[in-house]
Amino acid sequence: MIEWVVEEVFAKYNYWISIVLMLTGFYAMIAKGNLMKKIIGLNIFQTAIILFFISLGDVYIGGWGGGVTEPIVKGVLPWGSGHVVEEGVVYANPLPHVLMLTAIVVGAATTAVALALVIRIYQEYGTIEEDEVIEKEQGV
Amino acid sequence: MKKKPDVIINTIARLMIPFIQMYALYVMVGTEGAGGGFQGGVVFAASFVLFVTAFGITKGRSRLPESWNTALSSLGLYFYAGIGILCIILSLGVANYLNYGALPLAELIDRAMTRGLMISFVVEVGIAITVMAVFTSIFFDLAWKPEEDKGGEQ
Amino acid sequence: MIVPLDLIALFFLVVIAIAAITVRDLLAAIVLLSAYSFVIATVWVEMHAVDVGFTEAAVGAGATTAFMIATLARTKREEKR
Amino acid sequence: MKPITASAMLLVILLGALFIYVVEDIPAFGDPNSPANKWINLSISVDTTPDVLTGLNDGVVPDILAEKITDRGFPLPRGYKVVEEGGGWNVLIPTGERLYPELQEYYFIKREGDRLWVYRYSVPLRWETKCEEEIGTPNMVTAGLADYRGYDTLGETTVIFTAGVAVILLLRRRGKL
Repeated sequence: MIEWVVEEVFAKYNYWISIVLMLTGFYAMIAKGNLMKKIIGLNIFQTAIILFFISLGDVYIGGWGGGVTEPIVKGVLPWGSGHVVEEGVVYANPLPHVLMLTAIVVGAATTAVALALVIRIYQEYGTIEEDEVIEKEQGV
Repeated sequence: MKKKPDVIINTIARLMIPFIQMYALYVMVGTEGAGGGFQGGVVFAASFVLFVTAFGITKGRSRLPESWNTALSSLGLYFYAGIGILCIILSLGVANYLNYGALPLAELIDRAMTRGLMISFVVEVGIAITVMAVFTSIFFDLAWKPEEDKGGEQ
Repeated sequence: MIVPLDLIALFFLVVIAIAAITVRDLLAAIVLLSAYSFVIATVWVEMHAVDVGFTEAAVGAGATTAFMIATLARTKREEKR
Repeated sequence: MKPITASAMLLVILLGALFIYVVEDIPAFGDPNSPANKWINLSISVDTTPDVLTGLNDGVVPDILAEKITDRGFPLPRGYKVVEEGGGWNVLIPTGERLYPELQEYYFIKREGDRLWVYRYSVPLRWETKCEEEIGTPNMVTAGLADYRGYDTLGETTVIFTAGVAVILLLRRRGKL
Protein backbone atom coordinates (compact mmCIF):
# COMPACT_ATOMS: atom_id res chain seq x y z
CA MET A 1 0.00 0.00 0.00
CA ILE A 2 2.77 2.38 1.00
CA GLU A 3 4.72 1.43 -2.11
CA TRP A 4 1.71 2.08 -4.29
CA VAL A 5 1.24 5.50 -2.71
CA VAL A 6 4.90 6.37 -3.17
CA GLU A 7 5.08 5.17 -6.76
CA GLU A 8 1.73 6.30 -8.05
CA VAL A 9 0.79 9.32 -5.99
CA PHE A 10 3.90 10.94 -4.61
CA ALA A 11 6.14 10.31 -7.62
CA LYS A 12 3.73 12.22 -9.84
CA TYR A 13 3.28 15.24 -7.60
CA ASN A 14 4.03 17.69 -10.41
CA TYR A 15 1.12 16.33 -12.40
CA TRP A 16 -1.27 16.64 -9.46
CA ILE A 17 -0.22 20.23 -8.76
CA SER A 18 -0.55 21.00 -12.45
CA ILE A 19 -4.09 19.58 -12.45
CA VAL A 20 -5.04 21.60 -9.36
CA LEU A 21 -3.74 24.82 -10.95
CA MET A 22 -5.47 24.02 -14.24
CA LEU A 23 -8.81 23.50 -12.55
CA THR A 24 -8.32 26.67 -10.49
CA GLY A 25 -7.87 28.71 -13.63
CA PHE A 26 -10.75 26.92 -15.33
CA TYR A 27 -13.08 27.68 -12.43
CA ALA A 28 -12.05 31.33 -12.51
CA MET A 29 -12.71 31.50 -16.22
CA ILE A 30 -16.22 30.11 -15.88
CA ALA A 31 -17.59 31.27 -12.56
CA LYS A 32 -16.10 34.73 -12.08
CA GLY A 33 -18.12 37.56 -13.53
CA ASN A 34 -15.33 40.10 -13.73
CA LEU A 35 -13.48 40.15 -17.04
CA MET A 36 -10.10 40.86 -15.44
CA LYS A 37 -10.58 37.82 -13.20
CA LYS A 38 -11.28 35.77 -16.29
CA ILE A 39 -7.99 36.90 -17.83
CA ILE A 40 -6.13 36.07 -14.62
CA GLY A 41 -7.70 32.61 -14.73
CA LEU A 42 -6.58 32.27 -18.34
CA ASN A 43 -3.00 33.06 -17.32
CA ILE A 44 -3.09 30.51 -14.51
CA PHE A 45 -4.45 27.87 -16.88
CA GLN A 46 -1.67 28.60 -19.35
CA THR A 47 1.09 28.36 -16.75
CA ALA A 48 -0.35 25.09 -15.47
CA ILE A 49 -0.10 23.55 -18.93
CA ILE A 50 3.45 24.85 -19.30
CA LEU A 51 4.29 23.34 -15.90
CA PHE A 52 3.04 19.99 -17.17
CA PHE A 53 5.26 20.13 -20.26
CA ILE A 54 8.37 21.26 -18.39
CA SER A 55 7.84 18.43 -15.90
CA LEU A 56 7.84 15.99 -18.81
CA GLY A 57 11.17 17.34 -20.00
CA ASP A 58 12.95 17.14 -16.68
CA VAL A 59 15.22 14.24 -15.79
CA TYR A 60 15.77 13.08 -12.25
CA ILE A 61 18.67 10.84 -11.34
CA GLY A 62 18.89 11.11 -7.59
CA GLY A 63 20.33 13.20 -4.81
CA TRP A 64 20.27 16.94 -4.68
CA GLY A 65 20.20 17.92 -8.29
CA GLY A 66 22.00 14.70 -9.08
CA GLY A 67 24.14 15.14 -12.20
CA VAL A 68 21.45 16.51 -14.48
CA THR A 69 22.26 19.85 -16.07
CA GLU A 70 20.52 22.52 -18.08
CA PRO A 71 20.55 22.03 -21.85
CA ILE A 72 23.61 24.24 -22.31
CA VAL A 73 26.85 22.50 -23.26
CA LYS A 74 29.46 23.24 -20.64
CA GLY A 75 33.05 24.19 -21.26
CA VAL A 76 33.16 24.58 -25.03
CA LEU A 77 35.61 26.38 -27.23
CA PRO A 78 34.05 29.26 -29.18
CA TRP A 79 32.15 28.33 -32.32
CA GLY A 80 32.08 24.64 -31.71
CA SER A 81 35.42 23.33 -32.89
CA GLY A 82 34.54 19.68 -32.92
CA HIS A 83 33.55 19.56 -29.31
CA VAL A 84 31.65 16.48 -28.32
CA VAL A 85 29.19 16.20 -25.50
CA GLU A 86 30.84 14.91 -22.37
CA GLU A 87 30.21 11.31 -21.48
CA GLY A 88 28.01 10.69 -18.51
CA VAL A 89 26.42 14.11 -18.41
CA VAL A 90 22.66 13.94 -18.62
CA TYR A 91 20.85 16.94 -20.05
CA ALA A 92 17.23 17.84 -19.59
CA ASN A 93 15.13 17.37 -22.71
CA PRO A 94 15.32 20.66 -24.65
CA LEU A 95 12.30 20.06 -26.89
CA PRO A 96 9.57 21.05 -24.37
CA HIS A 97 11.63 24.10 -23.44
CA VAL A 98 11.63 25.34 -27.04
CA LEU A 99 7.92 24.76 -27.43
CA MET A 100 6.99 26.43 -24.16
CA LEU A 101 9.35 29.38 -24.64
CA THR A 102 7.37 30.54 -27.65
CA ALA A 103 4.09 29.63 -25.94
CA ILE A 104 4.81 32.06 -23.07
CA VAL A 105 5.51 35.02 -25.36
CA VAL A 106 2.50 34.33 -27.55
CA GLY A 107 0.41 33.95 -24.40
CA ALA A 108 1.48 37.42 -23.29
CA ALA A 109 0.56 38.83 -26.72
CA THR A 110 -2.89 37.24 -26.64
CA THR A 111 -3.35 38.54 -23.09
CA ALA A 112 -2.63 42.02 -24.43
CA VAL A 113 -5.32 41.61 -27.09
CA ALA A 114 -7.77 40.43 -24.43
CA LEU A 115 -6.96 43.49 -22.30
CA ALA A 116 -7.55 45.76 -25.29
CA LEU A 117 -10.96 44.11 -25.71
CA VAL A 118 -11.67 44.72 -22.02
CA ILE A 119 -10.87 48.40 -22.45
CA ARG A 120 -13.16 48.63 -25.48
CA ILE A 121 -15.97 46.92 -23.54
CA TYR A 122 -15.50 49.40 -20.69
CA GLN A 123 -15.65 52.31 -23.13
CA GLU A 124 -18.87 50.99 -24.65
CA TYR A 125 -20.77 49.80 -21.57
CA GLY A 126 -19.09 51.52 -18.63
CA THR A 127 -18.55 48.27 -16.76
CA ILE A 128 -16.43 45.15 -16.93
CA GLU A 129 -18.87 42.87 -15.11
CA GLU A 130 -20.29 40.22 -17.37
CA ASP A 131 -23.90 40.26 -16.15
CA GLU A 132 -24.14 44.06 -16.24
CA VAL A 133 -22.89 44.02 -19.82
CA ILE A 134 -25.61 41.50 -20.69
CA GLU A 135 -28.24 43.61 -18.88
CA LYS A 136 -27.27 46.76 -20.76
CA GLU A 137 -27.16 44.88 -24.02
CA GLN A 138 -30.70 43.58 -23.50
CA GLY A 139 -32.00 46.86 -22.07
CA VAL A 140 -30.85 48.95 -24.99
CA MET B 1 -4.45 64.42 -14.24
CA LYS B 2 -1.16 66.20 -13.81
CA LYS B 3 1.38 64.88 -11.35
CA LYS B 4 4.30 66.74 -9.91
CA PRO B 5 7.66 65.22 -10.91
CA ASP B 6 9.32 63.29 -8.12
CA VAL B 7 13.07 63.87 -7.75
CA ILE B 8 13.93 60.43 -6.41
CA ILE B 9 11.98 58.53 -9.04
CA ASN B 10 13.35 60.66 -11.86
CA THR B 11 16.96 60.29 -10.74
CA ILE B 12 16.70 56.55 -10.19
CA ALA B 13 15.02 56.09 -13.56
CA ARG B 14 17.71 58.15 -15.28
CA LEU B 15 20.32 55.94 -13.65
CA MET B 16 18.59 52.64 -14.30
CA ILE B 17 17.40 52.94 -17.89
CA PRO B 18 20.82 52.81 -19.64
CA PHE B 19 21.83 49.77 -17.64
CA ILE B 20 18.56 48.01 -18.39
CA GLN B 21 19.03 48.67 -22.09
CA MET B 22 22.62 47.47 -22.02
CA TYR B 23 21.54 44.32 -20.26
CA ALA B 24 18.87 43.82 -22.90
CA LEU B 25 21.49 44.09 -25.65
CA TYR B 26 23.71 41.64 -23.77
CA VAL B 27 20.85 39.18 -23.51
CA MET B 28 19.68 39.41 -27.09
CA VAL B 29 23.02 39.12 -28.92
CA GLY B 30 25.15 36.09 -28.38
CA THR B 31 24.27 32.47 -27.85
CA GLU B 32 26.64 31.40 -25.12
CA GLY B 33 24.28 31.65 -22.20
CA ALA B 34 20.60 31.55 -21.50
CA GLY B 35 18.55 34.15 -23.23
CA GLY B 36 17.61 35.18 -26.72
CA GLY B 37 15.55 37.50 -28.81
CA PHE B 38 12.29 37.20 -26.92
CA GLN B 39 13.79 37.92 -23.53
CA GLY B 40 16.02 40.74 -24.78
CA GLY B 41 13.14 42.43 -26.56
CA VAL B 42 10.91 42.25 -23.51
CA VAL B 43 13.63 43.63 -21.23
CA PHE B 44 14.19 46.47 -23.70
CA ALA B 45 10.46 47.20 -23.67
CA ALA B 46 10.57 47.18 -19.87
CA SER B 47 13.01 50.10 -19.98
CA PHE B 48 10.39 52.13 -21.87
CA VAL B 49 7.78 51.09 -19.33
CA LEU B 50 10.04 52.47 -16.61
CA PHE B 51 10.49 55.68 -18.60
CA VAL B 52 6.72 56.13 -18.92
CA THR B 53 6.22 55.38 -15.23
CA ALA B 54 8.76 57.98 -14.22
CA PHE B 55 8.33 60.79 -16.73
CA GLY B 56 4.78 60.50 -18.00
CA ILE B 57 3.37 59.16 -21.20
CA THR B 58 3.58 62.23 -23.44
CA LYS B 59 7.29 62.58 -22.84
CA GLY B 60 7.74 58.87 -23.42
CA ARG B 61 5.87 59.12 -26.69
CA SER B 62 8.11 61.97 -27.80
CA ARG B 63 11.17 59.81 -27.09
CA LEU B 64 9.90 56.90 -29.15
CA PRO B 65 7.53 58.29 -31.79
CA GLU B 66 4.74 56.21 -33.26
CA SER B 67 6.23 56.25 -36.73
CA TRP B 68 9.47 54.73 -35.42
CA ASN B 69 7.50 52.15 -33.51
CA THR B 70 5.46 51.14 -36.53
CA ALA B 71 8.55 50.89 -38.72
CA LEU B 72 10.57 48.90 -36.19
CA SER B 73 7.85 46.36 -35.51
CA SER B 74 7.83 45.25 -39.14
CA LEU B 75 11.58 45.72 -39.64
CA GLY B 76 12.46 42.87 -37.30
CA LEU B 77 10.08 40.52 -39.07
CA TYR B 78 11.62 41.55 -42.40
CA PHE B 79 15.07 40.70 -41.01
CA TYR B 80 13.94 37.23 -40.13
CA ALA B 81 11.98 36.51 -43.30
CA GLY B 82 14.60 38.20 -45.47
CA ILE B 83 17.46 36.03 -44.27
CA GLY B 84 15.32 33.03 -45.18
CA ILE B 85 14.74 34.28 -48.72
CA LEU B 86 18.41 35.26 -48.98
CA CYS B 87 19.33 31.65 -48.27
CA ILE B 88 17.32 30.56 -51.33
CA ILE B 89 18.63 33.33 -53.58
CA LEU B 90 22.31 33.14 -52.72
CA SER B 91 22.46 29.37 -52.98
CA LEU B 92 20.73 29.59 -56.39
CA GLY B 93 17.68 27.65 -55.34
CA VAL B 94 19.48 24.63 -53.94
CA ALA B 95 18.80 25.15 -50.27
CA ASN B 96 15.55 25.39 -48.40
CA TYR B 97 14.01 28.44 -46.82
CA LEU B 98 15.80 29.46 -43.59
CA ASN B 99 18.75 27.13 -44.27
CA TYR B 100 21.54 29.32 -42.96
CA GLY B 101 24.23 26.74 -43.69
CA ALA B 102 23.80 27.28 -47.43
CA LEU B 103 24.87 30.92 -47.42
CA PRO B 104 28.09 31.69 -49.35
CA LEU B 105 29.67 32.76 -46.08
CA ALA B 106 29.92 29.07 -45.23
CA GLU B 107 32.57 28.55 -47.91
CA LEU B 108 34.84 31.09 -46.24
CA ILE B 109 34.35 29.90 -42.70
CA ASP B 110 32.86 26.88 -41.05
CA ARG B 111 29.26 25.97 -41.82
CA ALA B 112 28.40 25.54 -38.15
CA MET B 113 29.98 28.92 -37.45
CA THR B 114 27.86 30.49 -40.20
CA ARG B 115 24.72 29.09 -38.70
CA GLY B 116 25.71 30.31 -35.26
CA LEU B 117 26.53 33.78 -36.56
CA MET B 118 23.28 34.05 -38.48
CA ILE B 119 21.31 32.94 -35.45
CA SER B 120 22.94 35.29 -32.99
CA PHE B 121 23.29 38.41 -35.13
CA VAL B 122 20.36 38.35 -37.54
CA VAL B 123 17.58 36.09 -36.32
CA GLU B 124 17.71 36.92 -32.63
CA VAL B 125 18.14 40.62 -33.29
CA GLY B 126 15.18 40.56 -35.68
CA ILE B 127 13.00 38.81 -33.10
CA ALA B 128 14.17 41.25 -30.43
CA ILE B 129 13.37 44.32 -32.55
CA THR B 130 9.87 43.06 -33.33
CA VAL B 131 9.13 42.06 -29.76
CA MET B 132 10.48 45.35 -28.38
CA ALA B 133 8.48 47.49 -30.79
CA VAL B 134 5.26 45.51 -30.42
CA PHE B 135 5.36 45.34 -26.63
CA THR B 136 6.17 49.03 -26.34
CA SER B 137 3.38 49.89 -28.75
CA ILE B 138 0.92 47.71 -26.83
CA PHE B 139 1.90 49.32 -23.55
CA PHE B 140 1.54 52.83 -24.94
CA ASP B 141 -1.84 52.02 -26.43
CA LEU B 142 -3.11 50.42 -23.24
CA ALA B 143 -1.85 53.19 -20.97
CA TRP B 144 -2.80 56.20 -23.09
CA LYS B 145 -5.97 57.76 -21.73
CA PRO B 146 -7.88 59.61 -24.47
CA GLU B 147 -8.71 62.55 -22.19
CA GLU B 148 -5.00 63.28 -21.86
CA ASP B 149 -4.69 63.50 -25.61
CA LYS B 150 -4.97 66.99 -26.96
CA GLY B 151 -4.81 66.69 -30.72
CA GLY B 152 -6.97 64.85 -33.17
CA GLU B 153 -9.47 63.34 -30.72
CA GLN B 154 -12.82 62.75 -32.35
CA MET C 1 15.27 18.92 -9.36
CA ILE C 2 15.44 19.25 -5.60
CA VAL C 3 12.35 17.62 -4.20
CA PRO C 4 11.77 19.56 -0.93
CA LEU C 5 12.32 22.92 -2.63
CA ASP C 6 10.05 21.81 -5.43
CA LEU C 7 7.29 20.79 -3.02
CA ILE C 8 7.48 24.04 -1.03
CA ALA C 9 7.39 26.20 -4.16
CA LEU C 10 4.51 24.25 -5.67
CA PHE C 11 2.53 24.48 -2.43
CA PHE C 12 3.00 28.27 -2.42
CA LEU C 13 1.96 28.28 -6.06
CA VAL C 14 -1.41 26.71 -5.30
CA VAL C 15 -1.98 29.08 -2.36
CA ILE C 16 -1.12 32.15 -4.44
CA ALA C 17 -3.30 31.00 -7.34
CA ILE C 18 -6.34 30.49 -5.13
CA ALA C 19 -5.73 33.83 -3.42
CA ALA C 20 -5.39 35.59 -6.77
CA ILE C 21 -8.80 34.47 -7.98
CA THR C 22 -10.48 34.95 -4.60
CA VAL C 23 -9.38 38.45 -3.59
CA ARG C 24 -11.86 41.26 -4.29
CA ASP C 25 -9.42 44.05 -5.08
CA LEU C 26 -8.27 43.69 -8.68
CA LEU C 27 -4.94 45.44 -8.14
CA ALA C 28 -4.15 42.96 -5.37
CA ALA C 29 -5.11 40.13 -7.70
CA ILE C 30 -2.73 41.42 -10.37
CA VAL C 31 0.14 41.78 -7.93
CA LEU C 32 -0.57 38.25 -6.68
CA LEU C 33 -0.42 37.06 -10.29
CA SER C 34 2.99 38.72 -10.60
CA ALA C 35 4.17 36.90 -7.48
CA TYR C 36 2.78 33.69 -8.97
CA SER C 37 4.88 34.26 -12.09
CA PHE C 38 8.02 34.76 -10.04
CA VAL C 39 7.45 31.60 -8.00
CA ILE C 40 6.79 29.54 -11.11
CA ALA C 41 9.92 30.99 -12.75
CA THR C 42 11.86 29.71 -9.73
CA VAL C 43 10.28 26.30 -10.17
CA TRP C 44 11.32 26.17 -13.82
CA VAL C 45 14.89 27.24 -13.20
CA GLU C 46 15.08 24.55 -10.58
CA MET C 47 13.71 22.05 -13.11
CA HIS C 48 16.69 22.87 -15.38
CA ALA C 49 14.67 24.96 -17.83
CA VAL C 50 16.72 28.14 -17.59
CA ASP C 51 15.44 29.85 -20.71
CA VAL C 52 11.82 29.23 -19.85
CA GLY C 53 12.31 30.60 -16.35
CA PHE C 54 14.05 33.66 -17.72
CA THR C 55 11.27 34.27 -20.21
CA GLU C 56 8.61 33.86 -17.57
CA ALA C 57 10.36 36.30 -15.24
CA ALA C 58 10.64 38.86 -18.04
CA VAL C 59 7.33 38.36 -19.82
CA GLY C 60 4.93 36.97 -17.24
CA ALA C 61 6.04 38.95 -14.22
CA GLY C 62 7.12 42.09 -16.06
CA ALA C 63 5.25 42.77 -19.26
CA THR C 64 1.92 41.14 -18.44
CA THR C 65 1.75 42.89 -15.06
CA ALA C 66 2.49 46.25 -16.68
CA PHE C 67 -0.22 45.63 -19.29
CA MET C 68 -2.76 44.66 -16.66
CA ILE C 69 -2.05 47.63 -14.43
CA ALA C 70 -2.27 49.92 -17.44
CA THR C 71 -5.64 48.38 -18.23
CA LEU C 72 -6.78 48.76 -14.64
CA ALA C 73 -5.93 52.47 -14.76
CA ARG C 74 -8.54 52.88 -17.48
CA THR C 75 -11.24 50.65 -15.96
CA LYS C 76 -12.66 49.98 -12.51
CA ARG C 77 -10.50 48.74 -9.68
CA GLU C 78 -13.11 46.99 -7.51
CA GLU C 79 -14.86 43.79 -8.36
CA LYS C 80 -18.61 43.71 -7.81
CA ARG C 81 -20.17 42.06 -4.70
CA MET D 1 -24.99 29.33 -4.49
CA LYS D 2 -25.69 30.76 -7.89
CA PRO D 3 -26.37 28.36 -10.76
CA ILE D 4 -23.26 29.47 -12.65
CA THR D 5 -21.07 28.60 -9.66
CA ALA D 6 -22.73 25.23 -9.22
CA SER D 7 -22.36 24.31 -12.86
CA ALA D 8 -18.74 25.48 -12.83
CA MET D 9 -18.05 23.31 -9.79
CA LEU D 10 -19.66 20.32 -11.50
CA LEU D 11 -17.61 20.88 -14.64
CA VAL D 12 -14.40 21.28 -12.63
CA ILE D 13 -15.05 18.04 -10.73
CA LEU D 14 -15.77 16.12 -13.95
CA LEU D 15 -12.69 17.51 -15.65
CA GLY D 16 -10.57 16.74 -12.59
CA ALA D 17 -11.76 13.13 -12.62
CA LEU D 18 -10.88 12.89 -16.30
CA PHE D 19 -7.41 14.34 -15.72
CA ILE D 20 -6.72 12.01 -12.80
CA TYR D 21 -7.79 9.06 -14.95
CA VAL D 22 -5.40 10.17 -17.70
CA VAL D 23 -2.43 10.91 -15.42
CA GLU D 24 -2.71 7.46 -13.91
CA ASP D 25 -1.48 6.06 -17.25
CA ILE D 26 1.38 8.49 -17.82
CA PRO D 27 4.74 7.28 -16.47
CA ALA D 28 6.28 9.25 -13.64
CA PHE D 29 8.41 12.15 -14.78
CA GLY D 30 12.16 12.38 -14.55
CA ASP D 31 13.09 8.83 -15.53
CA PRO D 32 16.36 9.07 -17.53
CA ASN D 33 15.78 5.62 -19.07
CA SER D 34 12.32 6.35 -20.42
CA PRO D 35 11.87 6.00 -24.20
CA ALA D 36 11.75 9.72 -24.64
CA ASN D 37 15.27 10.14 -23.27
CA LYS D 38 17.12 7.09 -24.55
CA TRP D 39 17.33 5.08 -27.69
CA ILE D 40 14.81 2.41 -28.37
CA ASN D 41 16.05 -0.98 -29.47
CA LEU D 42 14.42 -3.80 -31.37
CA SER D 43 15.96 -7.25 -31.57
CA ILE D 44 16.01 -9.53 -34.62
CA SER D 45 17.44 -13.01 -34.64
CA VAL D 46 19.97 -13.63 -37.41
CA ASP D 47 19.75 -17.40 -37.34
CA THR D 48 16.08 -17.67 -38.11
CA THR D 49 16.19 -15.00 -40.78
CA PRO D 50 19.58 -15.10 -42.50
CA ASP D 51 18.45 -12.97 -45.43
CA VAL D 52 18.53 -9.88 -43.20
CA LEU D 53 22.28 -9.56 -43.43
CA THR D 54 22.46 -10.09 -47.19
CA GLY D 55 19.73 -7.56 -47.70
CA LEU D 56 21.55 -5.05 -45.55
CA ASN D 57 24.78 -5.53 -47.44
CA ASP D 58 23.00 -4.88 -50.71
CA GLY D 59 21.82 -1.56 -49.41
CA VAL D 60 18.10 -2.23 -49.17
CA VAL D 61 16.00 -2.35 -46.06
CA PRO D 62 14.87 -5.94 -45.43
CA ASP D 63 11.19 -6.65 -45.10
CA ILE D 64 11.35 -8.00 -41.56
CA LEU D 65 13.24 -4.93 -40.40
CA ALA D 66 10.79 -2.61 -42.10
CA GLU D 67 7.94 -4.51 -40.51
CA LYS D 68 9.51 -4.24 -37.05
CA ILE D 69 10.09 -0.53 -37.50
CA THR D 70 6.62 0.26 -38.78
CA ASP D 71 5.07 -1.79 -35.98
CA ARG D 72 6.56 0.65 -33.49
CA GLY D 73 5.17 3.59 -35.44
CA PHE D 74 8.53 4.92 -36.58
CA PRO D 75 9.26 6.39 -40.01
CA LEU D 76 10.69 3.91 -42.46
CA PRO D 77 14.26 4.45 -43.68
CA ARG D 78 14.34 4.50 -47.46
CA GLY D 79 17.26 4.62 -49.86
CA TYR D 80 19.96 3.82 -47.35
CA LYS D 81 23.48 2.52 -47.64
CA VAL D 82 25.37 0.57 -45.01
CA VAL D 83 28.71 1.79 -43.78
CA GLU D 84 31.08 -0.47 -41.93
CA GLU D 85 32.55 1.03 -38.81
CA GLY D 86 34.78 -0.21 -36.04
CA GLY D 87 33.34 -1.92 -33.03
CA GLY D 88 30.80 -3.92 -34.94
CA TRP D 89 28.56 -1.02 -35.78
CA ASN D 90 26.83 -0.70 -39.08
CA VAL D 91 25.54 2.81 -39.44
CA LEU D 92 22.65 3.60 -41.70
CA ILE D 93 23.03 6.89 -43.54
CA PRO D 94 20.72 8.21 -46.22
CA THR D 95 22.23 8.01 -49.70
CA GLY D 96 20.75 11.23 -50.97
CA GLU D 97 23.15 13.98 -49.97
CA ARG D 98 21.17 17.00 -48.87
CA LEU D 99 22.41 20.26 -47.52
CA TYR D 100 20.08 20.04 -44.57
CA PRO D 101 19.91 18.13 -42.31
CA GLU D 102 23.47 17.10 -42.75
CA LEU D 103 23.70 13.71 -41.10
CA GLN D 104 20.51 11.87 -40.45
CA GLU D 105 21.77 9.11 -38.20
CA TYR D 106 18.43 7.77 -37.23
CA TYR D 107 19.01 4.04 -37.12
CA PHE D 108 21.94 2.03 -35.84
CA ILE D 109 22.37 -1.69 -36.36
CA LYS D 110 24.63 -3.66 -34.08
CA ARG D 111 25.35 -7.37 -34.13
CA GLU D 112 25.87 -9.20 -30.86
CA GLY D 113 26.23 -12.92 -31.27
CA ASP D 114 23.29 -14.26 -33.16
CA ARG D 115 21.06 -11.32 -32.57
CA LEU D 116 20.85 -8.10 -34.50
CA TRP D 117 19.98 -5.05 -32.47
CA VAL D 118 18.38 -2.10 -34.18
CA TYR D 119 18.73 1.16 -32.30
CA ARG D 120 16.88 4.34 -33.02
CA TYR D 121 17.94 7.70 -31.65
CA SER D 122 15.38 9.45 -29.54
CA VAL D 123 14.97 13.10 -30.42
CA PRO D 124 16.70 14.64 -27.36
CA LEU D 125 19.69 12.31 -27.62
CA ARG D 126 20.22 13.22 -31.27
CA TRP D 127 19.76 16.87 -30.31
CA GLU D 128 22.25 16.78 -27.46
CA THR D 129 25.00 14.98 -29.32
CA LYS D 130 24.78 16.77 -32.65
CA CYS D 131 23.66 20.30 -31.79
CA GLU D 132 27.11 21.66 -30.93
CA GLU D 133 28.87 20.54 -34.10
CA GLU D 134 25.98 21.34 -36.42
CA ILE D 135 25.03 24.78 -35.25
CA GLY D 136 27.95 25.97 -33.22
CA THR D 137 26.10 27.27 -30.21
CA PRO D 138 26.35 25.66 -26.80
CA ASN D 139 22.79 26.62 -25.93
CA MET D 140 20.54 23.89 -27.23
CA VAL D 141 17.36 25.87 -26.66
CA THR D 142 18.54 28.76 -28.84
CA ALA D 143 19.68 26.32 -31.51
CA GLY D 144 16.32 24.64 -31.51
CA LEU D 145 14.45 27.92 -31.41
CA ALA D 146 16.18 29.59 -34.32
CA ASP D 147 17.42 26.73 -36.46
CA TYR D 148 15.73 23.38 -35.97
CA ARG D 149 12.34 24.94 -35.46
CA GLY D 150 12.92 28.12 -37.40
CA TYR D 151 9.57 28.06 -39.17
CA ASP D 152 7.85 27.80 -35.82
CA THR D 153 9.61 30.85 -34.45
CA LEU D 154 8.90 32.82 -37.62
CA GLY D 155 5.23 32.00 -37.15
CA GLU D 156 5.35 33.06 -33.49
CA THR D 157 6.96 36.37 -34.41
CA THR D 158 4.19 36.90 -36.94
CA VAL D 159 1.63 36.18 -34.24
CA ILE D 160 3.20 38.81 -31.98
CA PHE D 161 3.20 41.33 -34.82
CA THR D 162 -0.45 40.53 -35.51
CA ALA D 163 -1.29 41.03 -31.83
CA GLY D 164 0.33 44.45 -31.94
CA VAL D 165 -1.69 45.37 -35.04
CA ALA D 166 -4.88 44.11 -33.36
CA VAL D 167 -4.29 46.27 -30.29
CA ILE D 168 -3.63 49.28 -32.53
CA LEU D 169 -6.86 48.65 -34.43
CA LEU D 170 -8.86 48.22 -31.23
CA LEU D 171 -7.58 51.12 -29.19
CA ARG D 172 -6.14 53.81 -31.43
CA ARG D 173 -8.95 56.25 -32.08
CA ARG D 174 -7.05 59.26 -33.24
CA GLY D 175 -7.06 61.04 -36.52
CA LYS D 176 -3.43 60.71 -37.44
CA LEU D 177 -1.48 57.52 -37.14
